[in-house]
Amino acid sequence: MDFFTAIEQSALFLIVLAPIAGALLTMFTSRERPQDAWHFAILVSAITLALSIFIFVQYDFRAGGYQLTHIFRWLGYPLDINLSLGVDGIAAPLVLLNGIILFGGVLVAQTIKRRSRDFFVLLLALGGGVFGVFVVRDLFFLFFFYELAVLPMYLLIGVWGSSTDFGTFRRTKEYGAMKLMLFLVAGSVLIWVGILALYVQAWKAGAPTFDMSTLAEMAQRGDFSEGLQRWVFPLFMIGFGVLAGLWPFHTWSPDGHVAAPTAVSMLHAGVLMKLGAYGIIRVGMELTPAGAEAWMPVLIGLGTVNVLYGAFSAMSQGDLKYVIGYSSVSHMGYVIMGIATLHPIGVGGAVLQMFSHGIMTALMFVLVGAIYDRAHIRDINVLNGLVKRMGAATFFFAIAGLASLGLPGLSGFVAEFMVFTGAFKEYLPLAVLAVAGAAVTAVYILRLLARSFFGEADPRWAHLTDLSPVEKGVAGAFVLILIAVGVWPEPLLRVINTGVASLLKVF
Amino acid sequence: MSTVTENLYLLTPEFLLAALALLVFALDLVLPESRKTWLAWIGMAGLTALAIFSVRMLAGRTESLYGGLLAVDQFSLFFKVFFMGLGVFIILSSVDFVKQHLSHPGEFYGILLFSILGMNMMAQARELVTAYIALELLSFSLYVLTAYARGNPKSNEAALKYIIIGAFSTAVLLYGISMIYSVAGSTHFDALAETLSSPGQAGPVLWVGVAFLVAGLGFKLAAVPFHMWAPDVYEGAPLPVTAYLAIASKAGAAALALRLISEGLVPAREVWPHWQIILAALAAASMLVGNLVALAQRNLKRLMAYSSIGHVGYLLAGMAALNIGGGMAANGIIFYLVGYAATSLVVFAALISFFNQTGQEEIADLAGLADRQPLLAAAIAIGLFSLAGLPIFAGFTIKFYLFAAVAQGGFLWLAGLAIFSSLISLYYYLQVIRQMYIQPVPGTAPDASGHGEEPSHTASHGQAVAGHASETAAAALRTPTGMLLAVVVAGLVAVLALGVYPGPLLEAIERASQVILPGI
Amino acid sequence: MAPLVYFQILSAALFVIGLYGVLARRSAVLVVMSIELMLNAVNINLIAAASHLEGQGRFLNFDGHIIAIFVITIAAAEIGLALAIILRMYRNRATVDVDEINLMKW
Amino acid sequence: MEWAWLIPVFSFVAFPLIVLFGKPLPGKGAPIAILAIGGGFVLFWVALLGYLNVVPGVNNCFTSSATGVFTCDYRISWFHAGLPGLEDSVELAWGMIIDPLALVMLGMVTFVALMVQIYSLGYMKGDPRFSWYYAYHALFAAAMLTLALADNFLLLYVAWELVGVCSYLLIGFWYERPAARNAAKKAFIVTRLGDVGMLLGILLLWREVGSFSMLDAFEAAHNGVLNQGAATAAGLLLFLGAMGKSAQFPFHVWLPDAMEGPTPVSALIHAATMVAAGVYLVARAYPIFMASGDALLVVAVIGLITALLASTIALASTDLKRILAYSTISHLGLMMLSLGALGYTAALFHLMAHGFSKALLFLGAGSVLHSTEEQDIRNMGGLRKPMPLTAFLFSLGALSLGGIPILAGFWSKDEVLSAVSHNMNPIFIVLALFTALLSALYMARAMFVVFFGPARTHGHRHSHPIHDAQLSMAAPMLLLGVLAAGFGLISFNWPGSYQGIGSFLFFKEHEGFHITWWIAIVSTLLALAAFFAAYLVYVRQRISLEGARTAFAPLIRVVENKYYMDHLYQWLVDRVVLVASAAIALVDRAVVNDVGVNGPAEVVGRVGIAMRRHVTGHLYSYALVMTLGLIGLAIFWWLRAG
Repeated sequence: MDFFTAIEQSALFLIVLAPIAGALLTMFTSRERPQDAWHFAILVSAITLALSIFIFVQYDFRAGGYQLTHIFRWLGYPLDINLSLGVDGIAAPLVLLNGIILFGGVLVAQTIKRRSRDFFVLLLALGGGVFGVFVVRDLFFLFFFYELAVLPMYLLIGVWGSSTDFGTFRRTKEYGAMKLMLFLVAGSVLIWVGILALYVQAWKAGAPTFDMSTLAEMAQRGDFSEGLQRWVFPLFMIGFGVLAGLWPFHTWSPDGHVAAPTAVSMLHAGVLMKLGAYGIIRVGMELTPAGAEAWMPVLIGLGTVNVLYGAFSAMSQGDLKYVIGYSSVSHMGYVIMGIATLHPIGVGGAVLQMFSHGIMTALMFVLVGAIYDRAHIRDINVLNGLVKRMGAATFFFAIAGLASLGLPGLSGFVAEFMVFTGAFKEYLPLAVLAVAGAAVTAVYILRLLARSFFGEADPRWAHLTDLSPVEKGVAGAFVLILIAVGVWPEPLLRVINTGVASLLKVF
Repeated sequence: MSTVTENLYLLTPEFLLAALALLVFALDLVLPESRKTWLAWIGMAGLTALAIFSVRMLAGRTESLYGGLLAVDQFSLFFKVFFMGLGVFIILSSVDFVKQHLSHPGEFYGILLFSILGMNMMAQARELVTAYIALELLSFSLYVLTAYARGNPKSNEAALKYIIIGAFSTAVLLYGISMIYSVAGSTHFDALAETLSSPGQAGPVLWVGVAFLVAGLGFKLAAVPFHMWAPDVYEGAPLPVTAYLAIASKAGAAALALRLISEGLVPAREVWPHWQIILAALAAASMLVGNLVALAQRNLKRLMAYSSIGHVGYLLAGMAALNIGGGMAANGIIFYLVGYAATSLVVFAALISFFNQTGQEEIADLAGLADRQPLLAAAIAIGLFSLAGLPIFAGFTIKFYLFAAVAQGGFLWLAGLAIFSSLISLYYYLQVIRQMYIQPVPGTAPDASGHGEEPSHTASHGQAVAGHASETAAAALRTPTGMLLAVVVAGLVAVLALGVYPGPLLEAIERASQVILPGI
Repeated sequence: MAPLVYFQILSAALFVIGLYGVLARRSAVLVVMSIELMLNAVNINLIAAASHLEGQGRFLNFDGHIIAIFVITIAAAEIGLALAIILRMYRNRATVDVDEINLMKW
Repeated sequence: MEWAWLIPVFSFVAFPLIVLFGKPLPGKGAPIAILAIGGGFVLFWVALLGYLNVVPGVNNCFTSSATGVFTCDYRISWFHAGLPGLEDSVELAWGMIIDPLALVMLGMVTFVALMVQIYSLGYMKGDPRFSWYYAYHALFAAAMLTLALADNFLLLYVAWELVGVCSYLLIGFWYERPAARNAAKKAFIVTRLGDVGMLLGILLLWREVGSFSMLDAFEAAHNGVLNQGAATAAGLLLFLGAMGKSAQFPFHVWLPDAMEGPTPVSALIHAATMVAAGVYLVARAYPIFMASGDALLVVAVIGLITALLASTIALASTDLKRILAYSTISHLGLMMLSLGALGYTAALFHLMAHGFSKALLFLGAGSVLHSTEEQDIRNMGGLRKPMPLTAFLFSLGALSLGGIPILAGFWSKDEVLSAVSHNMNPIFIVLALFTALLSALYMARAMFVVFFGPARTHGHRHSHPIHDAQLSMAAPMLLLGVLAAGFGLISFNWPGSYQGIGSFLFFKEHEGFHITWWIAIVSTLLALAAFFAAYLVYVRQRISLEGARTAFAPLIRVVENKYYMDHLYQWLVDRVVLVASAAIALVDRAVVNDVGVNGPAEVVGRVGIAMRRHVTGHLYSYALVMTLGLIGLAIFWWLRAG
């Protein structure tokens, strides 16, 4: 077995192992030289990035199905839990997304000076958890990694975050971190119950297992009665929906962003929220298809609320991070809508939107973080004329903003277009509302650009320096991805289409 | 070999353990004050040797002694090793504490060893009176240990409350036993099961008897509504004793309850569903009360007490889910005990180290610990995350297993409630973690250089600086001493190992639970 | 021979009296004595049951009697220990009133 | 001809090149843009010749039954939505249609863009963001050309949005000025409102037809697969997009404000090309409108309202560029009216004639602005003397649009009016003629006040002398002037094979040149009268308007306030949208978060605090609770077993 096949066979395992092992090893870097931890984390995340690219490229979209599969026996009967790995056309792009964002996040975390070692330990652990969710095929491990991805958030926000006084109310980092954590774990309570319900059902059907492929087969065979699915699916829908920012369970997200440091916000909005949507697809739709079918009208309704509510909320926010936070809520609404269409184009659009929004919002947070680092302020009514001092930041932010409002040629458009298309076929009135929501997005993005970036240069911001080379590099790379996907989405879409097609076979 | 000698032979580990305890007592008389630590080492070495010896001697054997009074089987072997192992670590973590805060160290270790003997007997008792005597051996030791900080009024009060409520519950337990005896004519577990399922004999007297029995065990486990002694005792007892109470005595009671329920109640198929409801109700009450009241705590030990009441709720949920051929719940309970023990050990060892250096035990005292002593803070944080049931720690795996078993046993709602109360528990665990990681070191709090909590804001816009506590020499703490460090590290390794690779342990557990509830 | 239930009623009465004592008495010593009453109720129950079982021919090995003796012994030890602790309490706090023994609560 | 896609690609490539490498290059990257669009212009001729010489059946060319036009269609796959082969999956293509309509647009866009870019060399000289300016121009040209070529609605929409963004960027080019920032924002958002409709229309067509390809949609509309209701809905939705881009009432409000951008931008984007995209869209989707019928009537009515409304405001405006902007709106309205009146060829002919003339006018105005740094015509006058060339060319454009015969505008307007008179209710032609009169009036007013009236220097804030346009600015103006004057020639049947524009650019069937004499005569008379009257008022100052001003004061106030449309929008934004948004944000914080999230947390915490009191610290209460527990167990058993 040559090196290449060896990598191929263990790529999925390695991509989960690498960040977690990296996190453990980071603990042993020198406390006196914080840069060491950063450099080491860069190395680790570069490896994961390489692996994620490898996995994505290696995925054969013609063959479809789950690939690069591998099973590590873990616990036998009666639990039958195994570390079963595999990616399909839906997971592969998300693995790539996480690889990119983790790498970018680590790079821009250079500004973390205090206890930087701990920071990277947690950040890498978070990354490992996210990879885990995307590549496992076992409910236990999916949940395991899901929680693992949530766990570090508390400390990452609590320790390295910032508290903000908004005059009429305060948002401390403790509050943000605690709320985020409790919300996400509350969501996982529901997921957990749902998982157990399925397991019990599998037990009754004579084959207790947590293996998702087997469970999916059982679902198709009709071992899970429709009544069961009808009450289990909402558990998944809301449980994972919390993480996806599903209205009205979204408030943790903007507050979390406001408190979180840059790299954490990037991962939070960039990939963590995608876990939720991914969970609805992977667990909800795959394992309880009948329940999904019954509940999708509700879900798409909530998704539409997300879109409009998020957009309108974003419009009157004064804090850059709140704007982006609510904008994420709004954009995740498109993802949710796309999923809920159960239409191949809509679901495909949702997956593409996850990728696109991940990059876009990460880019925005890089820039907001850079501004905050320099100006120590995020109030869009106070910031203005940044273009004079931070030309590059403005340029990148403008592109991210344009991507956010669905400008064609950037990735957001293709995704949103597909979501609209799917929704248009299935739920016409809601699709109309969602399309209108896209126009609202333009309002707040342009308002933000006009207020904070363009406009007279304020002497208060005369001391600001433009992006550092690292930040420029990260932002530039993200912009390139946005454009590349916008102009030629086929490489992603052909993979996504395969995955979505086999996902939707049962509907 | 005659039956008697055979029986005696099988009890060799217990005899040796008793001998070890006596040896410690004896040596205490002769050793000079400065060498008392030797006693701890002797105790630990003895326990280790005994554990190894028990495994070598008893592995694979299943014997019933004295007409079914005692069972020397895989179940009891597992628990024996578990208890003795725990004993080693408890002694290891108390050495420094004892040296600093307690007098009469020799007796401390001796009594500890006796209590382990009590637990060993509890694990192998198959008869009520034997169980009762073993229980009392454990309890007496704990009463004394609780009162060990003689000058401390809290310790004193804790011991008083403990022994009076303990004696009260003993009376209840015994009254129950007497009623069972009066109906069944026997106090064997299996006779109980037979009587329960024979319609002619089962009547109010028997039922009340069993109810009283359950109440007595409930006291030992600190299950709601028999839990109220626990917070006071945990708070008042010397810290290592609190740890011992939380970890070992709970495990001992659980082992007894597990065998009693499996052999005495579960086989009575007709009435077992009723008991399941009772146990489920107790479980639900324990989870909710324990976790909710823990939200309002300020003292670390008291917090751990309420938290442990919550954990007992989970265990009881597992017991409610026990069934013939449903060994999964038994596995889950044992697995939970082991994981919980490892996790608590980490937390308590770290707390002991903290207490040894500062004499503080309020949650607020932990402020800034991450800056003062990162290792301790990390250990406590990991322990608490694990207790809250987050991966990659033992807490996640054990909870997942146990709750899966509960759900599989037909109590999905109870599993749901347990998961929900885990969420509540996460809140107060996070409060502790918040103190350690987010709050500044007391005294270094907000100053102009942007350290500490966020500076006060005047502008309507947000501006903040991340909290930063300076590591002044005064605030910094030493790393734990070698012994505590060993406990912390060993505990962490166990927590991680159980979290990611529980397979081998689960195999051993399955062998143990096969004995009491055969077949899955 | 009197039916078992008479003894059981006696025993229950004794138990309840003891219980009342535990609940109502404020002196720790008296509480301990009340517990002793409860334990005696247990003993009555045991002995009565043993002889009742003997009457039914289900009597083996003096179980009830042996248990009663165990109970007496262990109860004695328990009381001893409890009194020692109460004594210590009295030395420390100069009181054995359980109303005043609540340093720790909530 | 299959290489026609290179026309936009040149400019697309130019964009990043200028952004990345423009600054250090000689000319700061401007030559790249100009070369790119120049190359496009050359290629346009290649494509035109190729189209004229191609034989049916080869090269993807055929005569479309839906439009009756000889059409070439080239496409390559862009992306697949849904797994190829599955039901409901759809393939999106990079595709181009080459037909007369596309070619006409290509020609006009490449030419005007080339002219404007050359003009800008002089106009924008010394601007700190000179490179960016050309980069945006290149991007705009690329997007606009793509828009003209697109063979499917999605690609059209892509280009549509991209031109919108370029417009946004160029309007806000001088973002230091708050007015420019706000105008840019307004332009983008208002047009985007229309785009929502357009996207919905596109999706509706997909839902009905199952394809995004225009040809498929047209085919469906033609053979009735697309029923009349759907066609009406789709047509109206598409028209919403067109209304936004072409500044049709009530979406016209952004265009006057867009004059905050550099004047060459106004000339190119907001006069000649982008704003014409709406007209182009309706023309492009004509089969769908035809299938509906009702939709066409809406187009006509909106067009008429817009034309009337805008021309009255133009008359009351005092800002030179805004007069031109309202004139643009008015003429776009006329084009829409023409399309609604089945005057397909007339509308497009007017589109071109207006494009050249209006570009000329704007460039002329730019020359004035550049030199005087003044936009208010009340502060101008007598500029004929210092800038004769500009005066001449501006007058040429004004006369052309005013409808003075033999200039381009006359012929095209005449065709429009003719179509209206033939196909519509008489009220339309009356109002259209009235619009023509107004159009001549405001053109005359602008021309006379600025160049011919008495010189007014008091408003002149600059020290350096007023000068005429420099070569790089004059040359493009001259070329446009030639077209403004002579473009009408292409409408005639010339001896030989050329049968007039109607034989090349038509819908369904050839249209020969025709002239409706009474309309030609009436409109000419009206135009002449208007110019004469304006001459009397503004140059000779024989007639004073004061009397009329006082008599019609309220009416004039309404017109000067642009019929309060801006106020209405402002009110909608301030009082409805922002209030709604603030309300939602507040609800999110106060209800969803503070009550819905913090509330339960608070309750749980309080329950904990309340519950902890049960551990009183008293021994007897511990025993009591245990006893109660025992009693509870006993009662349970009693109930259960009894």
